[in-house]
Amino acid sequence: MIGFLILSVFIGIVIIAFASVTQKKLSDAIILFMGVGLGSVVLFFIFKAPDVALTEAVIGSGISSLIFLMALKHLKEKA
Amino acid sequence: MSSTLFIALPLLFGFISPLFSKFGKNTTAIVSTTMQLFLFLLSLSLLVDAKPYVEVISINPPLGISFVLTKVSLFFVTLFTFLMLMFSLYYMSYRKTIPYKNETKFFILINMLLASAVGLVLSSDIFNIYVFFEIAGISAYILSAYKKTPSALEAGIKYLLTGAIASVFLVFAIALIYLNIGSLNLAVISLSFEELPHNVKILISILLLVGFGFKIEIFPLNFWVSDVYEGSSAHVNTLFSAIVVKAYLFVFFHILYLFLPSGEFSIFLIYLGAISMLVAEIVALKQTNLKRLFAYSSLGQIGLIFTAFAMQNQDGVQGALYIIFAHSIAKTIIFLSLTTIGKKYNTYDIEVLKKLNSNFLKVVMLIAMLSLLGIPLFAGFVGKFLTLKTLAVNGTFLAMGIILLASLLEAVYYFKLVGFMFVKNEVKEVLEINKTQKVIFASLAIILIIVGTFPFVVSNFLLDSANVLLDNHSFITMLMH
Amino acid sequence: MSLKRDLPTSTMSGFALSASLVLTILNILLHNIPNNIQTVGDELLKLNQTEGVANAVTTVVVYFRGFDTLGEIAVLFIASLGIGLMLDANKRCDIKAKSNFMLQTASKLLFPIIMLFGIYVMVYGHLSPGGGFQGGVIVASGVLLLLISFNEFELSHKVVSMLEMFAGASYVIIGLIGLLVLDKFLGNFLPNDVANMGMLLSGGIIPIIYIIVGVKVGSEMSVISENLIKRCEDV
Amino acid sequence: MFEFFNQSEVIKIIIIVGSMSLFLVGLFGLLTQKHIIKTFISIAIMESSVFLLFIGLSYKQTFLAPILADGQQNFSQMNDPVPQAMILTAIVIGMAVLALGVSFTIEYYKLTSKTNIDEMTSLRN
Repeated sequence: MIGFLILSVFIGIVIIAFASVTQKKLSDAIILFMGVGLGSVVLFFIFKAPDVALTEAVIGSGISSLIFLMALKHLKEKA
Repeated sequence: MSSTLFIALPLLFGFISPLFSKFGKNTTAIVSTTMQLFLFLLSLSLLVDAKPYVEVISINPPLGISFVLTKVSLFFVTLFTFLMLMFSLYYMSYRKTIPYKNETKFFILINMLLASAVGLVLSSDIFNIYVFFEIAGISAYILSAYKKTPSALEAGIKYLLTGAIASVFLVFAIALIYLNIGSLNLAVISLSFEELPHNVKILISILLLVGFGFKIEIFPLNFWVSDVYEGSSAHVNTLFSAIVVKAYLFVFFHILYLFLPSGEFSIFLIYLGAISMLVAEIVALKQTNLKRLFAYSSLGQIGLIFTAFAMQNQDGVQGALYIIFAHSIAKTIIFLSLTTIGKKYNTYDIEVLKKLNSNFLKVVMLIAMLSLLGIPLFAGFVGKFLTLKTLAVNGTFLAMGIILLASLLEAVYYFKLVGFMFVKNEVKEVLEINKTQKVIFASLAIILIIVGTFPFVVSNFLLDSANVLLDNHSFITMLMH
Repeated sequence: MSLKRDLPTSTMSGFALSASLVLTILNILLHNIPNNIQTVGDELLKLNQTEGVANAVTTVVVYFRGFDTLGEIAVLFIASLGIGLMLDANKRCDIKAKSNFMLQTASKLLFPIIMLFGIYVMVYGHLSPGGGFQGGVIVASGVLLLLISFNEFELSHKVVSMLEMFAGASYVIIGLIGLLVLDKFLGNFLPNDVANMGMLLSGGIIPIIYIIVGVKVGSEMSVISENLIKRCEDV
Repeated sequence: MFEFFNQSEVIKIIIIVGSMSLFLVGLFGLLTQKHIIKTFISIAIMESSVFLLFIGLSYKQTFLAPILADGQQNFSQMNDPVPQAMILTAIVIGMAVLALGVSFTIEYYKLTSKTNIDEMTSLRN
């Protein structure tokens, strides 16, 4: 079961990542990027690395995406 | 005395810097320069009685992180602290007229740069090297964007993007190393790296080459360098050219010698260096911006150093250390005098040299340029001569030819610059240079002449250093004991 | 020279280039799958039995590879300094739009809980998953919530910079004390009673350092968030 | 059918192929996307693919997480803590660099109204 779970999460995050980098709209791209982070959190948890999972959750997908979103706010102001 | 101080003290300085503003405007500058003076004297005192020494962090190697102080790392530490001290002193004289707005931050950044350069040289753990790689990178990005003009920010963004890509590849390489060997200590990796499957070995080597290649500015990964040099301020370029690149170059070849002592890719790297020198010198010919021109000149010299290191034998490494020494000092002179010139005339166009009216600066810059060219009686000559001689002994005449051709091209644009400087000009306005700056320039120029005229002052030390760098056995026994 | 002018930029050639590169790597990796070898981690786990704390990752991060963490703190410190420099503090202005009542009430309720959780993660970092980095960022996210919901909320810069300074300096000073006492930078000079492993007060300097890291990360991240939010358009 | 996926060799192949596909996506984005923020996202995706590869390949199915749970006494049969510690460090560093890059981008945009990498040409001659 665990192998199949890993496979499906991987397929999911690869698709989300592809959608994220090819997305025209920046805000969508950032939200999808958060999805990649969340998928990685699941994988890290399956790989018995709870510390890394927690770090990825709060830093990799949490704060990083927030920083991108805050940047978006500034970039749009003048557009 | 402890080698950790070279890293711990600048970090401590950075962390407690908010405290300094309470004691007046100049405190940060004074404390920073005093600390750099202390570190320089410390490295000199270690130089007097140079014994190889392993500094342990937390737990004993090969399990934990450790710093290895050998002759060759001491050479780099002394060079870096000396140049940083000279830079700080120059900056102290310069800031009287135009102080930076956020000066405390500037001092923190240059000290972090010093700490990370020293850390790169001393560390014996590959992941620790990655951390210092990032510290040096991140302080360099901020320094290059420091002015916050569009071009400075553009330079910063380009620098940061390439640096971030480089670090991805470096982490990849480190991950593969750990997965295949099970250790991060350079000595342990060195023992079993050559026994890895051939393909894995090549993959890791290429990933390391790409990861470090961006930072050591080797062709074709150096497309960003000239932009960064042009966008950043001239005095910051001193640090990039004299300290940061040299630290990366050292750590790259340190790792290469440890991992591949048999010199498997030696011939490939020799040509890579020679070609990047040639390309850089060709592009340099048509540059009209002084900062950009000297950026390409730096790239050329780095190609030469790369070739010399890549030969992986005693004479080659000794030559490389000579060139590093001469180039760092000469480029410090050049970029610091460019700062003085740029401050006065507010342009870095090549024509500004015609207006230059200061015999002192002209002579000092001439000495630096002649040394960069490798004219006899100047420090650059010994290194270039040794490198070319070793190439001839090795039988790689094609590489030797490429380097000679590149040197010829180098001579063309340097003599163009010299012509501009010594053309008869009608400018009455004299460029005033204050005393501190005069002392700094003069002492650096005198070092170049002394080392060039009497190479035996340093040749024994550099020969020993080269032997230490190539001697894997003693490095491994030191860490494994 | 533009960063990408010399590289193929059309979608197809970009895909072909990256695919060929990755396929080569993939080919090599699949033919040489790293098998489970004896690693330095196994020895560190053994050592952890006598010198570490219940969370082996924490021991490795804070103690066995403590210098990496010091460097990491330095990276965060420099990054926050750079962001502060870029998004200049003098150019602040108030956000015109007022956040709605629901958000304000909810953040008032949530803020203490987030803080408590962050501090818990920080303090229990040596016993359970988590630690200074995660806890610090959670605390900072609480501050971020306040920054978003209340326009008038401002960090006290004096307090934050004092916290930063105290945390960073004490990390280095603990390291230097270790150097003086044990001749090892960052050596564990406090008694580490391994019999008590799993208790809150165990592990010598390890939990102390992780809390310091948490304070440092929390204050740095709060400053970064504040800079990014409060920076407004130039007038 | 699911048992097939549970063999450790198969899991390793899944991890290698999956993370390399993620790496490919990141590299593809890096080469084709022009917006600076998009480039940063691509780099972040590449980074996390490397992290997944590293943690995934150092993971042993039958072993435990390297944390002492209730009732456990010794640190045997545990997954390697060193890769986890390294990745923890690398994640934080990567985030710091990206945050700095974002702040550069914001300032650059305020001054020039440009976010496209190909338009960053003021330093070219």
